[in-house]
Amino acid sequence: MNFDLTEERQMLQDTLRRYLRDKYTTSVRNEIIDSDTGLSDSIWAELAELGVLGALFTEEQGGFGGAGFDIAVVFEELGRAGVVEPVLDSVLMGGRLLAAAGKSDMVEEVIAGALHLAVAHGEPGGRYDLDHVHTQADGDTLTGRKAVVMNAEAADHLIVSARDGDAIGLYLVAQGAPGLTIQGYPLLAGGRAAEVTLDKTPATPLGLTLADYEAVNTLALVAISAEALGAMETATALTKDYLMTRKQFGRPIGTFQALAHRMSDLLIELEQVRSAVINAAGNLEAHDRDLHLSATKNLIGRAGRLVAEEAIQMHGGIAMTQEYELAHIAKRIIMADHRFGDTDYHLERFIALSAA
Amino acid sequence: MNFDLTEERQMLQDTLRRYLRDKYTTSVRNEIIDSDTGLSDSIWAELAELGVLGALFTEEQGGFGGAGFDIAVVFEELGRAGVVEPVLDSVLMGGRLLAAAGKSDMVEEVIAGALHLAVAHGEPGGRYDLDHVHTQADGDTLTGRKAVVMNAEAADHLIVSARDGDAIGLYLVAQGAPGLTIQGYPLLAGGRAAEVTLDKTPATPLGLTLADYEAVNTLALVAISAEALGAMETATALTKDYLMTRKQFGRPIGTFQALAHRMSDLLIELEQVRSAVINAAGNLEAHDRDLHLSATKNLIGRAGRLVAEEAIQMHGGIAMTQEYELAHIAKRIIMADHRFGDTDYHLERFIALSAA
Amino acid sequence: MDLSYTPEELAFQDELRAFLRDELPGDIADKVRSGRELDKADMERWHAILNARGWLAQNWPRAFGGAEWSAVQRHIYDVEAAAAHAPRIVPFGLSMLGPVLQKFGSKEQQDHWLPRILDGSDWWCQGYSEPGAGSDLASLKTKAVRDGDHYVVNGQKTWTTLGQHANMIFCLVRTDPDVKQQEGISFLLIDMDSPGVEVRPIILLDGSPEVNEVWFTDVKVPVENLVGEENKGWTYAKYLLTHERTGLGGVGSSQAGLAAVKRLARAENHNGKPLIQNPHFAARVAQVEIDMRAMATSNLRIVSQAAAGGAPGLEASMLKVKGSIIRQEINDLARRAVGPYAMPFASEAVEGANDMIPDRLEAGPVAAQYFNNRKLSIFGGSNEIQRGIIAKVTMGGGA
Amino acid sequence: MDLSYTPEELAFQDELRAFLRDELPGDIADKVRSGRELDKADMERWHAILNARGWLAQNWPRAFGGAEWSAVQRHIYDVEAAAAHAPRIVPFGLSMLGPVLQKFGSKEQQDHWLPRILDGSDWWCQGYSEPGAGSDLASLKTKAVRDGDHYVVNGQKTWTTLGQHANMIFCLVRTDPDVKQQEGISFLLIDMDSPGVEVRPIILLDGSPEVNEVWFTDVKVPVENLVGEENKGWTYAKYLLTHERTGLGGVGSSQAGLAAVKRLARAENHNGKPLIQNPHFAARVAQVEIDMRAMATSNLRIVSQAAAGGAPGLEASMLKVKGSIIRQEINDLARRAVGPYAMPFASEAVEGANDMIPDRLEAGPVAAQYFNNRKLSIFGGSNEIQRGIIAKVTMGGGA
Repeated sequence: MNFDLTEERQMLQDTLRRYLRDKYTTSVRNEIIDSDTGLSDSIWAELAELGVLGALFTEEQGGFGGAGFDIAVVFEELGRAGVVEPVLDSVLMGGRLLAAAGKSDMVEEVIAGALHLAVAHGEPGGRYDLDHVHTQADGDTLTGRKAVVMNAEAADHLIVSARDGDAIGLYLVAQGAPGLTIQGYPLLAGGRAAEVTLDKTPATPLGLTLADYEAVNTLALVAISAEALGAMETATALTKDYLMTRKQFGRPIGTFQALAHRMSDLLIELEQVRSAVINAAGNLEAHDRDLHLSATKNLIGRAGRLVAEEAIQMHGGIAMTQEYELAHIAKRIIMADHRFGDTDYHLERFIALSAA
Repeated sequence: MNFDLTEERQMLQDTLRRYLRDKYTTSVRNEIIDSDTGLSDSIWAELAELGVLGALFTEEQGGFGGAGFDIAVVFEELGRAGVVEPVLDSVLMGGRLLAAAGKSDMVEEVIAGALHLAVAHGEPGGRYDLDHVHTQADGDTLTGRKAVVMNAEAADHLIVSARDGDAIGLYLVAQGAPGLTIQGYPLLAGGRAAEVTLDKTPATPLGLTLADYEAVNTLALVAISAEALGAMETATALTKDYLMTRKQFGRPIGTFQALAHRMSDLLIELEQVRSAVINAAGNLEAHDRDLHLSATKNLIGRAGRLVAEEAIQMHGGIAMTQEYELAHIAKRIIMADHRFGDTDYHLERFIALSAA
Repeated sequence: MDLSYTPEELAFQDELRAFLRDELPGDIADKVRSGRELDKADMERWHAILNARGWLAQNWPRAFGGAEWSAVQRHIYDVEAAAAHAPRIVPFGLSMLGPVLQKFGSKEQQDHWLPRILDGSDWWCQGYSEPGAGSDLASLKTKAVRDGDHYVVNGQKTWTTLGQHANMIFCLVRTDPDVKQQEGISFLLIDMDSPGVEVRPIILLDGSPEVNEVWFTDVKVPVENLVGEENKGWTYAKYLLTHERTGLGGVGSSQAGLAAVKRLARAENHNGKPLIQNPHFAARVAQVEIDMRAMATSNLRIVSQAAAGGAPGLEASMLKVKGSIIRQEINDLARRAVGPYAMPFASEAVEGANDMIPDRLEAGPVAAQYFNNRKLSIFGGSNEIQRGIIAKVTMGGGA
Repeated sequence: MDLSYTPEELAFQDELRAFLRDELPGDIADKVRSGRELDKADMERWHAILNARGWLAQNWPRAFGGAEWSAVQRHIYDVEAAAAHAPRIVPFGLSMLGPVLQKFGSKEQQDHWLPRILDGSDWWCQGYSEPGAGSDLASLKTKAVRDGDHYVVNGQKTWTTLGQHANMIFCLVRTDPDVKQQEGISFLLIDMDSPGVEVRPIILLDGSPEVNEVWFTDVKVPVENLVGEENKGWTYAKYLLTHERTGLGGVGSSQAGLAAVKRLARAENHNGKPLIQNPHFAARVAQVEIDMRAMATSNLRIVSQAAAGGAPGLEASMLKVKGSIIRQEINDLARRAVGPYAMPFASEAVEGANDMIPDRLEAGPVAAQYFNNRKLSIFGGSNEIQRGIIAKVTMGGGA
């Protein structure tokens, strides 16, 4: 056993943290959130340049990382800074699916920041179930509806799951293809998604199955968990600072026992979350991988709610205002529960896998 | 709507509270707990004399109460004082079953404190399920095993449930009857129970069915809930006193914010419990009676655990010692969860009844 | 004790249900049900309908044009109105200022202001909180200096709910800076159209423009707008707070919210079954419902006690804490219920997009409400303040 | 990072499992599994078996006869020993006094006392807490006055775990009453057979005679029993506390406890199915298991950090709090699992009765353990003390 980051990952973490601290300020982010596209092209280009996108791929795939801990390091930092750019969906999920399909040219473009992707899998009424796919593949066209598709508007291509008879396969659909309708909307925690309808829309089979999607979904679980960890680090740090700065009766409110003890509880939960993310990232190759992933996501759902709610509560009114950093971070934490299965979904899965 | 106690109940409450405060001190109780019988005959006689036992029966049955709020008033006070005498099992359950069977002579004796009963219904492996009865009735004898039968050793008669074909009926078995074995043991929270085996033991049918048992079980739910409320009142009062008395750094520890706020949370839960007991006692005749009872027992299970654990924790070491009043009271609170269905049992029942 | 309604109370309930069925405008109820924002006209319309029936000022004495309902009647209204998706009555004039004027205002003030609250001539807002003062009203800094027949007011109020709609504000102002903190405070009625009053919106974390900052720069206020005596404002404020707290359990709103959660969870499917049948989700729903049932009884007990003249300070604080926790838990269940559809940012601005998302529209902006309702445990005396009060009242000292 | 065991670690695990299978006496394991009380001879027997293998003093340097295991090795032992129902190693001599003597004791003290810990000649107990001092060691009052070649000790210690078995006690005593609280304290080794030492049992709420009061009346202690320098005892105590806290997460004990809960819940039936399949019970089990898995990783991280020379003060406090909560939650699950059979008072005294209750015997005294283990968050620095430490370290000030 060994709990140290490799030198490369340590460097990646330092670089990314410094970059985001300097460039991705609250006001910059608020402008991005309010913009029509919901993302910044220049930030995107710089993330590519810093090697952040490449770190999400193996050397074989044209990157220089791609393991669980590479993903964890990147997303923890993105989470810490409350980054709204769709690295998770466009690069990690989209890119790794294309890599699995052997589309190395496109992967190269993704890593260079030159190609945007969207993964259109979930459908209305499907909640978090991975096999709820009613979109139909008929020869080389798709017909159906996809729900809350992240980054659909900005994507050059959509990777769409569809059913051909009993089999679920993945298909590539170009932006602007006939019969493709994208109705976009902003998200509560920043960024944009869309309802996507396909009506006999031309599509290219990627030769991938639901199992390939599931494999990438496990990476996404590590990513969203690490992102939530990063956001919780910021939430606790902001709260700690606030308690040490804000005074009542002439002393910092953090010296009042009730708040001090509740702050301690948040820090304890943060340690738990940190360990949970390590368990997820470090067990991607283990035989009981899914058990670890569900354990992690469940714990993060519970701890995340506690941290977000307590951070707001201990701040008081200021945290209720949109312009304050914590407001955004708290929304990122809570909304992470709505991706790739929520607290109860993973509790059930953990129970089922434990019994198996 | 009206939330005032009637004058009679107010008097009953005052009398019983005063009596127990004066007579049922910690040291008296500890002696009772350590005694071979686990109960005090003189206390029992005085409870009868004060009319406490009679208050659990309707006028028709030879008492002068018997409604939900009569039961609640009595058991709240017994709970407050941590009384270990088996009023619930011997008088309320046993007596009301005999009343339902029309055995008015015996009921009279019960009210007078002259007759002890035990209700032998639960069986090993049956947990809280009411219809888990494997004891067999064969003609006028019973054969089977009953689990954790309260007051079995002291009882003059046992009321035993048994199965005759598909029907479950109740039978009267005399103490000392042939084939009756009573293996007694003390209980963690005071009092005694026993494992009871019947081997072709002579028994008299009472003409009562499982439905009659269930009816008395609803009264028992009100009683145990009120008892837990009373115990929680004592637990919070002891904790409040301790926090106001015990000093650190020259001031009462209750003035430290963390403990003050946690104390407030206990008082809030106590209000909830008080209301829950009112809901149970006041809805015994309502069409959704069982929904109310399960709601109450579930809430009491959750609040009881919080109150017992927090009361001990806020006291610190002293509460860990057997001789301190809170130790006994905390045990009574937690052990109430193990009677007539625990927190989860009633959660499930509430869900089932809500869906119905 | 008797938990059942009397025949009179049952008749009242019937009457109320009929009224809500016949008189509550469908478009307003739809907005409330789906969690969309009500505009000023919606709220004024509903107030006018209630006022026409004499049911707007439910806790006011009949002498002032009120309905003078009993505690149980108000409870019944609370539950029935919420179940019918009626808007909440805007409390500032009716529940807050009204009782203060009735108890401490002059005859002239009562005659002038009370009818204007009822007929909607004035929209009141509350000027209590100040930046940096948190829930600690005694440390407020907004100054009013007497100058002939008027006061000159300078300072800033914050967290002023719905201040953007108001033409009048009742304020706590400091009229004597030299005395102990809680003394030297006065209760002043200020016309928001006066020169020097500026309202700036604060956008809350869910994007809603619900609260405001109100700035006062040399604002002239006629002395006849002083309520009661100068420097006695703290007494009136305390009276108001006690009054305001009655019913803070939010029983009606919790019940309606829980019913909405159940509707959502019946419509959602998980593993081929309605979500409401999922044992984990059902357990969450059941536990909060059980807590709510007890809290509702506490609420009734406390309200009847208050009606009988008891001082509900302690119990009101308990109710506020428990009530806010329950409502927030219900909000949390609602966001869980809708799954990934909790993520879209639903607001008037994206109504067009919402039309694309039928499931989402049914859901309403549940995640936004979840965040917005974090305020329940922060504004109006945070739960920490309430716990401090409970500790202080029961143990003395403790804070 | 790498979460998998190395081949060497796996080999160690195999070796350990074989040892436990072959050497752990069945009667002792049975007692541990069923939660019955171990007597002194049981514990001494197990110590001797471990010592024969050289595995008793796991964290001691080899120079002192220790096993000098790595953090991961100690973790593996913790888990395997608990799973095999081995008794806990009594910590007072081995984990507490040993390291202090090794760091601060004289050569003579090391040569004399350390071998006696290993071979079981001495049973040590700890004399820290005093009545009224709570977890606040700095305010202790037991006095030691130098008188020629010995100290005269007067005072009282309390919560002395297993003191009834001990022949030696290490004590913090006040040797200089005139200096600041934490100075003027010395670390003294006292023979419990000395005249003037009296041990009185404290019965805990579950009926167990586990802790004691120890009274000192004019007890003469030779000066050579002073560890390190006079008035520097506080430094040694802090060192010991840090050492003591390592591994306080109680991972092995939690894992074994959870396994026991699962066994019980598989045997119990509810609605015709094993209780473990009940979704509500399963959810409780799953959540605590998930928390435990994260805590186990925290434990390893912190232990390896400590091994690498990091100071684990803050993290040890976090671990103690979380570890105690998890273990208490497991105890709570156990009492729920057995249903009505949680009620009997199971102890040696009623062993006869227990034989009548087969289900109960399998269950062990789970409710008694539930109550007994409330101590985990109280003794050894309460969770409140730990939270204060965490706040102080991270925010400064706060307590």
